[in-house]
Amino acid sequence: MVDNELKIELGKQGILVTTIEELYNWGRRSSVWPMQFGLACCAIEMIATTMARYDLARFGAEVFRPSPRQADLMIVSGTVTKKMAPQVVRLYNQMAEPKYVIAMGACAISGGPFKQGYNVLKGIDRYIPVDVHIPGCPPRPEALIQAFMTLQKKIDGQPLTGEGRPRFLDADAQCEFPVPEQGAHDLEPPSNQGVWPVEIQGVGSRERRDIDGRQVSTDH
Amino acid sequence: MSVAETRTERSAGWNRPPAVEPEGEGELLEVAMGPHHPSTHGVFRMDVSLDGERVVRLKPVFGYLHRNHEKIAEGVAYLASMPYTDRLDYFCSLTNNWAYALAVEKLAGQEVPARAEYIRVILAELTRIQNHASTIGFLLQEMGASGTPLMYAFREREKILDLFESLTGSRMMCNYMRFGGCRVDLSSAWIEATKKVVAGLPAFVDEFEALLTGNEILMARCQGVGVLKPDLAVNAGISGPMLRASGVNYDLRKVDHYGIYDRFQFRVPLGDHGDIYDRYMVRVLEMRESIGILNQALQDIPLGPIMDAKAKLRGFRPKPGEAYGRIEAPKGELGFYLISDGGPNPYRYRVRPPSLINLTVLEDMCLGHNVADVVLIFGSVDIVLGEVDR
Amino acid sequence: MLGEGIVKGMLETAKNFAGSFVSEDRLTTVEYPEQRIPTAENARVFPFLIYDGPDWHAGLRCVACQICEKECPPKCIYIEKSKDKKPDFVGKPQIYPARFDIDISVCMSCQICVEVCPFEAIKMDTEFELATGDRFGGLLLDCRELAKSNEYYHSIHPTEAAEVDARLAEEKKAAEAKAKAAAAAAAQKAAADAAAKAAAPKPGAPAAGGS
Amino acid sequence: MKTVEEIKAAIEAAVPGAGVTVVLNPSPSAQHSLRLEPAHALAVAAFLRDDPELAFDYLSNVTGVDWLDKEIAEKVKVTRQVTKTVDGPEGTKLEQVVDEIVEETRKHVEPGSLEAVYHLYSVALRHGPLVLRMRTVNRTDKVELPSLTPVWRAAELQEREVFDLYGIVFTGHPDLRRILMWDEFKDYPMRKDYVEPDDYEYEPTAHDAVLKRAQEHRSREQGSRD
Repeated sequence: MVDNELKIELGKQGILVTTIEELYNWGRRSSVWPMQFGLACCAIEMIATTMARYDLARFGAEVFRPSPRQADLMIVSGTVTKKMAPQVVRLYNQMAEPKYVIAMGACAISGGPFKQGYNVLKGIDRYIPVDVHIPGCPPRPEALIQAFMTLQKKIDGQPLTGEGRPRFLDADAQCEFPVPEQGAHDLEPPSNQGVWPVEIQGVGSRERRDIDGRQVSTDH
Repeated sequence: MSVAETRTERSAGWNRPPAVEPEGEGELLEVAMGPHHPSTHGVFRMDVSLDGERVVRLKPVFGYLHRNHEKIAEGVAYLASMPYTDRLDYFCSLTNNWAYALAVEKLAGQEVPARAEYIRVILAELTRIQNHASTIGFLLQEMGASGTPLMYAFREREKILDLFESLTGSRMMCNYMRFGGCRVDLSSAWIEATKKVVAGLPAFVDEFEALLTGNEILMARCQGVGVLKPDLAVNAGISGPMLRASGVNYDLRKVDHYGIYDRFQFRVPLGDHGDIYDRYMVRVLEMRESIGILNQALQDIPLGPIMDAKAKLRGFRPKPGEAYGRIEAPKGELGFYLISDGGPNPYRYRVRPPSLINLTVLEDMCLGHNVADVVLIFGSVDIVLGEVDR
Repeated sequence: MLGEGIVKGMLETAKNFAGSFVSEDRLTTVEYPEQRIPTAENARVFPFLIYDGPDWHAGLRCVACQICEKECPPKCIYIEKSKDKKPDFVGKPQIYPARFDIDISVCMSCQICVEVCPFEAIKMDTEFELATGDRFGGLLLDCRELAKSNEYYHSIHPTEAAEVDARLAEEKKAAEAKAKAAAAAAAQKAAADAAAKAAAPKPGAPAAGGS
Repeated sequence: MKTVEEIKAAIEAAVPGAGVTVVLNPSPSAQHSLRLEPAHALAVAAFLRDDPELAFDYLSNVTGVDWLDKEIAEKVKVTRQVTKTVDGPEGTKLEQVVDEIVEETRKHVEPGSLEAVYHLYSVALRHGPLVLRMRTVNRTDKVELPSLTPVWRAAELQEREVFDLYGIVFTGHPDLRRILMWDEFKDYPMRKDYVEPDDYEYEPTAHDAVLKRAQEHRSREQGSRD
C-alpha cells in the first residue's frame, strides 16, 4: 500500500497511484444520473439547479433520466402524499442498483409544514432508505449541490468488500421494499418496519427529546 | 374496453364533450400517463383511451399532491396560513399572498395604504412575467425543444428571483404580504435594481419571440390544436390567459378594479382561435403589458406607510361573517373564500384554484388529437399541481 | 419562406453562444462551491437565538415566553421554561429556556417567529449548507446549536442588526430611567413616611395628612 | 347589479314556489347570499344564467361547508302560575295564584347540515358576486343535493371535490367519483368531526393538539406492548 502523503507527492510528479476501490468509486460518484422526477415546490428548485446558473452538470449529473431503469439517484423533491407514496416506492424498486435517495426539503424528510395533514406522508424514510437529507423549504439550489457533494463523499467512502459495502455488492442486501397499499383510512402498512425505526428510543442519543422526554430536565 | 362502452358512458352525462367516433373496429388502447412522467408539470395522471394514435377518451386523475392546505388552515390562526399560501402555486407566491390578504381585508374591512398597493402591483407583475416566461419554457420543453427556451426563461427568472430574495428574504416562498399592507418596506436601492431588471426585460421578450414566435415547427404543432370555444370557456369557468386566448375579454384587473390597477394604462391581449398558439401569444403579449405596468408603477410609487395602522399581527379575530376575494393571478382567477365565526382561525377556508378549474375542459380540447398533442395541450393550460390539488 | 422562423431562432441561439465569450451578462454560471452568489441581506433560512456577551448561556435574550412556539405555523419549536431565573441584558431576573428545540426538518422558514418575538431574541440565519445523513440527530437543533452571538447577527444582517441594537439600547435606557424614577419615588415615599411618622407621635392615630 | 332582494323577487316571479331566502352577511364585505330549496335549484340556476338582466353565466367557485350539530341554549321568558302568600286585609294571609314571568334556559339541538356554496359572476355584464347556498337535511344519511353541473360546467370538478371531502352527493352529476383521495378511501376528511389516522411516532417538538395526539399514540403503543 502506498500511504497518502507519498501518493500526493507522486501525483505532483505526474504519477497517478490509485487503488481499484478508489478508481471504481471515482467512476461511480462522477456519473450519478438522477431521475427526472419532481413532486412539488422543491422540484422547481431542482430544475433551477440544472439550469445555467447553478449547473448541476458540473458534477456529472446533467442527464436527468425519465426512466427509473436508467437512473442512479432519486431526488425526492417535495411532499409525498399518501396517494403518491406507493408510486414513489414502486419507482424506487424499479431503479437498478446502485441507487441512492436524496430527500430534498422538509416535506420529503418529515412531511414538513404539511405533516399534520391527513393525506401527507410524514417522511419518505418510512418506506425507503434515504441517504442524504436536505432541510429547507425549499432548499436553495446551492443546498442541493451541497447535498449532492455529500452524497459523492458517501459514495467515495464505501469499501468494495466487507462491512459497509454498497448494496449491489452484497448478495443478501434488500434492494426492493414492499409497496404500501391504499386502505380505507390510511396506507397499509403505515410504515415499513424494516426501514423506519419504530422504536424511536433506539435512535441515538436524542431519544430523550421525544415527547416522553418532557419530564427529563436538561443538563444546564 | 371496447368502443361501445365509451359511447354509453358518455351519453349518460350532460353537456359532456362531443363523442369522437373511433375509426375501424379494433379494441381501444388504454394508457395511463402519469403520475410519474417526463413532462415537467408534476404528479398528474391522465387515463387516455387511444384508437391508434387518436384520443377518444381522456380522464384526468388528481390528488397526487393533495396536501390538505384547507384543513390545516382551518386549524391555525389567520396569519399562520399566509406562508402556506406561498406553497399553493409555487411559481407565484406573491400573487397567492395578495389574494389571501385581499380576502381577509374584505372580511375584516381593512384599508391598505397607497404605497403598499404599489408594492403589491410591482411584485405581482414581476411574478406574472416570470411565471409566463417559465410556462412558455415548459411548454416548449414538452414540445421537444429540450433545454434552450427553458434555459432562457430561467436565466431571466433568476434575475427576478434575486429581486424577490433581496426584498422578502426568500427566492420562492416569499411570505411577504400582510393583512392591511406589506411586511418590509422597499429601499431605494431595491427600486433602482428593479428598474435595471425591468429595463432589460423587453430585450428578453424580443429574444424569446425571435426564438419562437415565427418558428415553423412551433406553428405546425400549435396552430389549430386544442381549440377551446369561448362559450364553453365561460360556461366551464375557465379564467386567465386561457380564457382570453379564446377571445373573452375578462381580466379581473379591469373588471374588479381591485388594488390600484385603475391607475395604470394597459391593454388586455385577446386571442382569436383559442388554440395553443393563441395561448402562447397571449402570454407573450401579457408579459409586454406587465412591463408597461411595472414602468408606470416604479415611476409613480409614493412615499408613506406600508401597513394599515389599525392592523395587528397577533390576536387577529375578524367579526363573524364571510368574504370571497379574488385576483387575476398569472394562472387565472385565484379566489379565497373565508367564513369567520369570530374565532382566531377561520371556520371555513377555501381556495378557488384556477389551475384545477382550467383543467375541466382538458378532455374537450384533447379529443380527436394525437397522443403527442395531449402533453402539449396540457402544457398550454399552465397548471401547477400544488394549486390543483392543494 | 418556409424555414425562415427556424433560421431566425438559430441565429438567436448563435448570438447567445458567441455572446457568452464576450459578455459578462451572458455567463450566468456561478461555480458553487468555489464561487458563491453573495447572500442577500434579507435572506432567511432557519431561525437562531441571539446571545449578548461572551457566554452563550448567560447572554441568551430569550425569556421563554413561548409566543413563537404558539405562533409557529408548522409547530416546529419546542420550549421548556426554566424553574429558576437569571438576569437578562438589563439585569432584571428573567426566566430562561431550559430547553429550546427547533426541528428544522419541519421548519418552513416563514419568519413568523421573528416577527412575533417581542424580545428580539430569535432571528433568521442565512446558513443553508445543512445536508446530513442523520435524520434524527442532525435535524433537531437544540439551544446550544441555535445560540449565536450578536456579532454573528451583525455580520449577516448588518442593517437590521443595527436597528435592533438601537431599539434595544433605547429600551434599556428607558428601563433604567424607569428604574431610577421608581427608586427615587420609593426613596421619596420612604422619606415621606418617615416624616409622617415623626409628625404623628401616636402609632395608632391616623396619619394627619402626612404632607 | 341588482340587490339580493331584487334578485330574490325576480326569481320568485320566474320560478313560482322557488322558496328563496336571503341570508345576510354581517361582515364588511357585505356579500349577502340566497338560500335555495334543493327541489327548485336547477330551475333557479337556469333562470339566473339565462335571464338577460342577470346573466350569471360564470360560476366561479363551488365549495362545501360543514355545520355541526349545535346545542343552543336559549333564554326564554315563560309565564308560569305561582302560588304566593299575600298579605290580605286586616293582617290575614291569603294564598293567591299569580302569573309570574320567569326566565328559563332551554336547550335544544339544532341539527347540523352540509352546505354547498356557489359564487356566480357575469362575464357578459361584468357584475357579481351572487352567492347561492343549499343545505342538506342532515349530515348522515340525507346528504343529497341537486348538481348544478348541467347549468355550469365549471361545477364539474368542484362538485366532485365537495363530494370527496364533505360527502355531499350531487344527484345528476355526470361523473361523481372521488377526486383528491384514492377510490378506496372511506372517510370525508374535511368534515369537522373527521378523525385522522394515527401516525405520531416521532414528534420531537410536539405541543398543543399534536402533543395530545402523540401522547395518545404513545399510550396506545405501550398498551399493545403489555
